[in-house]
Amino acid sequence: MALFIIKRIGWLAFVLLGLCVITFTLSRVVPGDPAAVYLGSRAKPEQLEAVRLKLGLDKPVPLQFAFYLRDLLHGDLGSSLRTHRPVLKGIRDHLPASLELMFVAITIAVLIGVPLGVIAAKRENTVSDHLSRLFAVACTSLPSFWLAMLFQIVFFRWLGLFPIGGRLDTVVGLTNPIEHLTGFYLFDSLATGNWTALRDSAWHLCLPAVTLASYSTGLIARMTRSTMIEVLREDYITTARAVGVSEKEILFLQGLRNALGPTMTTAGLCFAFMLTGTFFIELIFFWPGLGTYITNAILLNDYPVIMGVTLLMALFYVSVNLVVDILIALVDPRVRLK
Amino acid sequence: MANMYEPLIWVSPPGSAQQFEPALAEKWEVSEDALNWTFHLRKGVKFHDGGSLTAQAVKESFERTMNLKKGASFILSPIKAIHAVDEYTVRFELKSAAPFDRIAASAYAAWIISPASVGQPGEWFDGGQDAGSGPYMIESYKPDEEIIFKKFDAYWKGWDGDHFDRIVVKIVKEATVQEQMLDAGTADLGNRVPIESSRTFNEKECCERLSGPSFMNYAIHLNTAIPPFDNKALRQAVSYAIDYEAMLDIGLGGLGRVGVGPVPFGQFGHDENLHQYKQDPAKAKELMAQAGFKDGIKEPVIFTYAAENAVEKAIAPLLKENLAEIGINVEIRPMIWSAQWDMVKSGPEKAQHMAALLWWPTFSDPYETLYSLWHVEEKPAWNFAYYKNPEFDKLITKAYATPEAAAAQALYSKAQQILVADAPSVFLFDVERPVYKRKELQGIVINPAYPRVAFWYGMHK
Amino acid sequence: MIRGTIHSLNPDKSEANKLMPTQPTTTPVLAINDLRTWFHTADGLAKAVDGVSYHVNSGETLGVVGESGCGKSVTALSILRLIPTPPGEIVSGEIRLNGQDILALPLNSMRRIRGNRVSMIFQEPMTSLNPVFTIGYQLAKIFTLHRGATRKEARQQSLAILEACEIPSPARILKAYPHQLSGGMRQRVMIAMAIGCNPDVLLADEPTTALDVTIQAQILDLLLKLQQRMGMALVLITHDLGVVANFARRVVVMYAGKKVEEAPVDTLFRSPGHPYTRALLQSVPVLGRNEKFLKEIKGMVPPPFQEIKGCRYARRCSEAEDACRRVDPPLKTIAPGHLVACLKR
Amino acid sequence: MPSAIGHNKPQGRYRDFWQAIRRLLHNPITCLGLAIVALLLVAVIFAPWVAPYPEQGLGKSNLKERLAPPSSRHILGTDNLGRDIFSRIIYGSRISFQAAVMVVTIVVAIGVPLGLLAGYFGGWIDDLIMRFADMILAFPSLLLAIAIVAFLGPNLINALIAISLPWWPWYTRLVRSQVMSVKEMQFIESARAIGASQKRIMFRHILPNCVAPIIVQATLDMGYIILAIASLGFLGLGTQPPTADWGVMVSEGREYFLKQWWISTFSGAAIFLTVLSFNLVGDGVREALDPKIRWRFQKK
Repeated sequence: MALFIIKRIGWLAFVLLGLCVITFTLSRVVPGDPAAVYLGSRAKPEQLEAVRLKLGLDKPVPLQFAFYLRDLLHGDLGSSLRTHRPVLKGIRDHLPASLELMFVAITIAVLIGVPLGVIAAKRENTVSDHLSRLFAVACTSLPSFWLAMLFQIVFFRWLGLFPIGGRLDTVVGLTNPIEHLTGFYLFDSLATGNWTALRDSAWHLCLPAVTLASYSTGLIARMTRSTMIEVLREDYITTARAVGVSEKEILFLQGLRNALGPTMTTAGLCFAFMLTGTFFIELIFFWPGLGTYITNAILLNDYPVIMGVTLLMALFYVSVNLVVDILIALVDPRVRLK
Repeated sequence: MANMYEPLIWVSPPGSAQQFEPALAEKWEVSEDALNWTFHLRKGVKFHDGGSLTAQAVKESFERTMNLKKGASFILSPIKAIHAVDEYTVRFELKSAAPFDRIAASAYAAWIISPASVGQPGEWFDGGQDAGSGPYMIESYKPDEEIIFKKFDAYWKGWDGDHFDRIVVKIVKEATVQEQMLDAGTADLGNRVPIESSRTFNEKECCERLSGPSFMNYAIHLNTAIPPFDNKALRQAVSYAIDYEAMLDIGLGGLGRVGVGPVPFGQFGHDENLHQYKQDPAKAKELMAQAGFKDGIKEPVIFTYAAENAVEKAIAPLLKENLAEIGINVEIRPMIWSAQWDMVKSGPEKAQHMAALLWWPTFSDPYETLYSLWHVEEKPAWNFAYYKNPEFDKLITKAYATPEAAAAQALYSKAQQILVADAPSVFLFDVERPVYKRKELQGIVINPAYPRVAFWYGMHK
Repeated sequence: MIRGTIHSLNPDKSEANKLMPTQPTTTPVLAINDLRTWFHTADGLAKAVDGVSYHVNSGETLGVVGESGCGKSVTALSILRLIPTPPGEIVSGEIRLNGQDILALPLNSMRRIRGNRVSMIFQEPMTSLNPVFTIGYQLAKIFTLHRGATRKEARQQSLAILEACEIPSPARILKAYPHQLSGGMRQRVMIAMAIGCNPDVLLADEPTTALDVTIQAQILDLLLKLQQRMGMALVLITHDLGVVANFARRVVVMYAGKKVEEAPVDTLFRSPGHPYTRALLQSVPVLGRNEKFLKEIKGMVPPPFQEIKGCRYARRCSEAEDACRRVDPPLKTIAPGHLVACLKR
Repeated sequence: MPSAIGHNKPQGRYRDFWQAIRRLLHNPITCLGLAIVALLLVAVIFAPWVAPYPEQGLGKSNLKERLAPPSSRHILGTDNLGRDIFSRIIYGSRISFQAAVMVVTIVVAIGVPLGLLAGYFGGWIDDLIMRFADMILAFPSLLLAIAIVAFLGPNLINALIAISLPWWPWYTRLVRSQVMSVKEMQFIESARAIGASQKRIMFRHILPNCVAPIIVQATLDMGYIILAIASLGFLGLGTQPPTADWGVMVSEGREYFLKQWWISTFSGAAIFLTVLSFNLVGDGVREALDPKIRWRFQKK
């Protein structure tokens, strides 16, 4: 097990290094002068020259890359060209908003997707299976940017039930400011007993979280269904039935526990992918998370930010993978012993 | 920025008796040769960090900006030396004659900062710190989300009367969302609503639109250094092919006016009598034939615009269509701004054939606009058209050194006539910069010299 | 194909038989009457069980034999109503447990019967236990379900039943996961689960097929011992005639979803009535008999969704006549307790 | 990364092709998907006849009828430049389909040969190719695509390349595992025994066995590719105006969507329906042919 983890972490480092090389190369061959981004739109050639010198852009690219790696190992991701703030600080500012959204979304996805998949598996090839299949495939087929806009039209414009976007109402933010503990509004307001803000931030979370959850819901439902169908054909399920275990327990405890491996892998990967999935959703619901951060950076070719966030996303993705594999090993005693 | 910092003087909004009005300087005078400008400072002004306004502070603050060599600090380049004459008097000595009052009123590089903070590196200010003397200071800053400002208690104008204690600036890029927030009353002031809503904005019960000229204008620059646009007749044909009214309508919702020459309406140097191109396909085709392109241009002409600019994005298809009518095949290529700029600067051969550009002056003198965009340059930074005309260059340089307004105007007009005839650029439209507000919000002053600024101090409900 | 070894075809010599209760009750504890279980598959209707009847008395062992696919397992699953629906469906018939038709029971009551009054042991001990739960959890389940036991009581009872099934160090086993046990041990656990609640009927579906020969005998001995002690009825489903000869009292032979012959075990081995039974017997190697006489049944069991006119065995039968291919032969009693479905009898 | 998803176990049982088709058609939802795909194909092929205003579908403006709501004249309304949305959606389908087919072609062209090499030769070639493939799969594909487009410049061809580059490893994996299982089979052994050349074994014997899973995978992918193209278009990184592209249309409508809702809503619905129908068919094909090919990630 330890060897397995060490091997995976080594692999992770390798992937990150590869990612560094690719993004760095891309950022350097992409047209657009970093110095111009740094100075804003009205810069004189001599100023540009000065900034190039300052940022080390005059050095050969491999050397620049070496410098970048050196700083990276010291935990320094550089500074944004646009705001001149350290990228690490920018990530710290933006990450909690994205993570909060992702946590809520993956919870929704699991809570809807898993039962849907289980029920569809139980009623294989019946009308309810077909309908749940239609629903699940539809969930995976929805363009998130379109769904987000539809939600805004229906729930904000027509029904007036939910806010159009943002994390917190301006007035609530002024009258009941949330104390900054973790940056997760739900958690912070709960911990400080700020019920108004808790309600308001939960309310603001609904539409973006459901939008973000849609793809994962469908995927988890499909995965759960196909795994459950296999599991339900297993002999031990017949055994359980033969000794009189109730159908509910067979489905949701004995069966699901066996189907949990693939389902958890799916959910974990969904979670990892959500970090890039938030991209459109944050854009449309003006959610001040990592997606917004990198969108702004991409628009300006703010390469330290792009690189920093991309690295973080890959790191996140690969480590979630790792965690999922470890978790599966914990849940399934068969894997554990191998 | 303009609410946290103040310059020595402000440019007055249009319609004022004076061209400038005092800010940190109570009064100022200029020497005969326009080389020495003396400013008498206001007494008892405090900075947010507790420092006081002195001549030394002004000197240091200008010197800091000049040394920083960042952003728009180049507009200070005419300064030869700054002298702190006494505690409340400061004199600027210039290398050459220049309208320094306009420079000192610039919204970009003429802010006065506290001496205590002058030594701080530029990054210090990026972290949400400030050291200005303006009425508001930052209370909290959430990147990409909101900035909360609170009033600066020791502001020199005092807080008698109706003012806001706190101002929340929500960072909302979406025009639709801004409109919704205004409708719902969760915002009092916005700077962008969808073009279609903007047209009918004043029909709303809750809200209204204020607008005025902004000194911003759009133009499409043609690369005059390489074929096909090295041909003057062809360039004129392009200028005749464009449906200006439709573009203004689609791009700005009609909020603006079709451009007359390069200098926007309302700015010093604007000449209403310049020749104005209008859409005239017959004439355009005639000119095409004259230019030797009887059968049109099949080889696609590359047109770039800044992908993040909604106006340029909206008019791009129209441009393609207009030019297709006279037989020019356009390939539209949106690029992020810095990439587009890079392409322009990559040399005439590699540069695009046409590029859209939104321009605004950093200080309100036409020289900057005309010099930056069309003065010959060894390595072009802003001369998108690769325009080269010594006569034009001579005229604007002369005009800049002419302190007397009428004489300068005449020279600028002459230069612009040359430019319009040569047609290196298509002057699309001047932007009217609207602000959108709740009706109950009062006291908004729109000043075209500061196109992106709302002055909060005067506002109240 | 039928494989296996019969130690001796003479049932009288069987030690196990002597152990059987001398006076089994004559009222059937389980009676199946004209059961039809059909499957609606994408390939057509499969009549897996088509009009099967048999019964088993309390304390008695009934052997059900036939090639794989003949419907014996489906019959057993039908008894517990474990046929996956859809595609399967019990079309008609009745299953009487102590006289009560359990096909008519609501599912809830049925659940109370499963594992309690009727329980079942499966062929594959390797896959019949849930891999992600401990033996203790799965075993205790039957006591909490049917005896209303608390967790503690259930544990006590589990230990007791494991001991009864001759499982060494039962406390350790309770904590183990299925994959940590050997096949024989797992089958013992399965047996423990099946008899834990003292069922009236135990359906053993090929309980030893997947096991080593030495373990097979142990498991079967254990089954019989337990049956004797608890006095339950045992339905021993197998394709191994040797096992039947040694352990069963009566035998039902099934072919393609139908019962073709039923007889007391000695009668069947001495004078089989159906050509299929005869073929079966000839295909079994017997110790001491010359192997070259071993015969193989030609052809294959017809696919279940194929509609057949006449006797289903006719196309493989060496004695078949035209009539066999036209008329479906009814069951005839040719001797007391000996029924055969063959036109030629 | 190695994980349960994306490992496609080869089955090698496609003998009963017609039976599979029957099972496919047995599912009403799959039939629904097939029906929509068929309709779309009609739109693609007969666009000039189906669209009421073909010239507007191609991009000509119609400034007199700007932002008109759905009516009998323009059943789905008109956009900012007065163009008929229905016509533009029809023409947009051409772009989407062409693009999807091209991406599949590129992806197969890169992924399949690499998979063949890796699976057939094994050893360090296999290691090299598969490590590289794994590494690419570990990147957030959308980001990679965006970076690539930003580098190459935004137009349709570059967008297609950008979508294909992070995509091919899926096919490499698929083909590799298929090859690994086929390689050991009897007939390959005998082909080798009678002295067939490596090339011949690879192309005449192994490749045909990979065709079915590739087709299944490609059907499953069509929907995602269309979605990815639309997403890039939405960000302004794909097709450039005035060409009709669904993603671009949604983003153009965003300026107006709370009031002139029809622009974004209908063009988005076109994306959704297309992706949905392909995914339904793909899901059905997967179920019918090879239940082991699982749903996997392709993030928009």
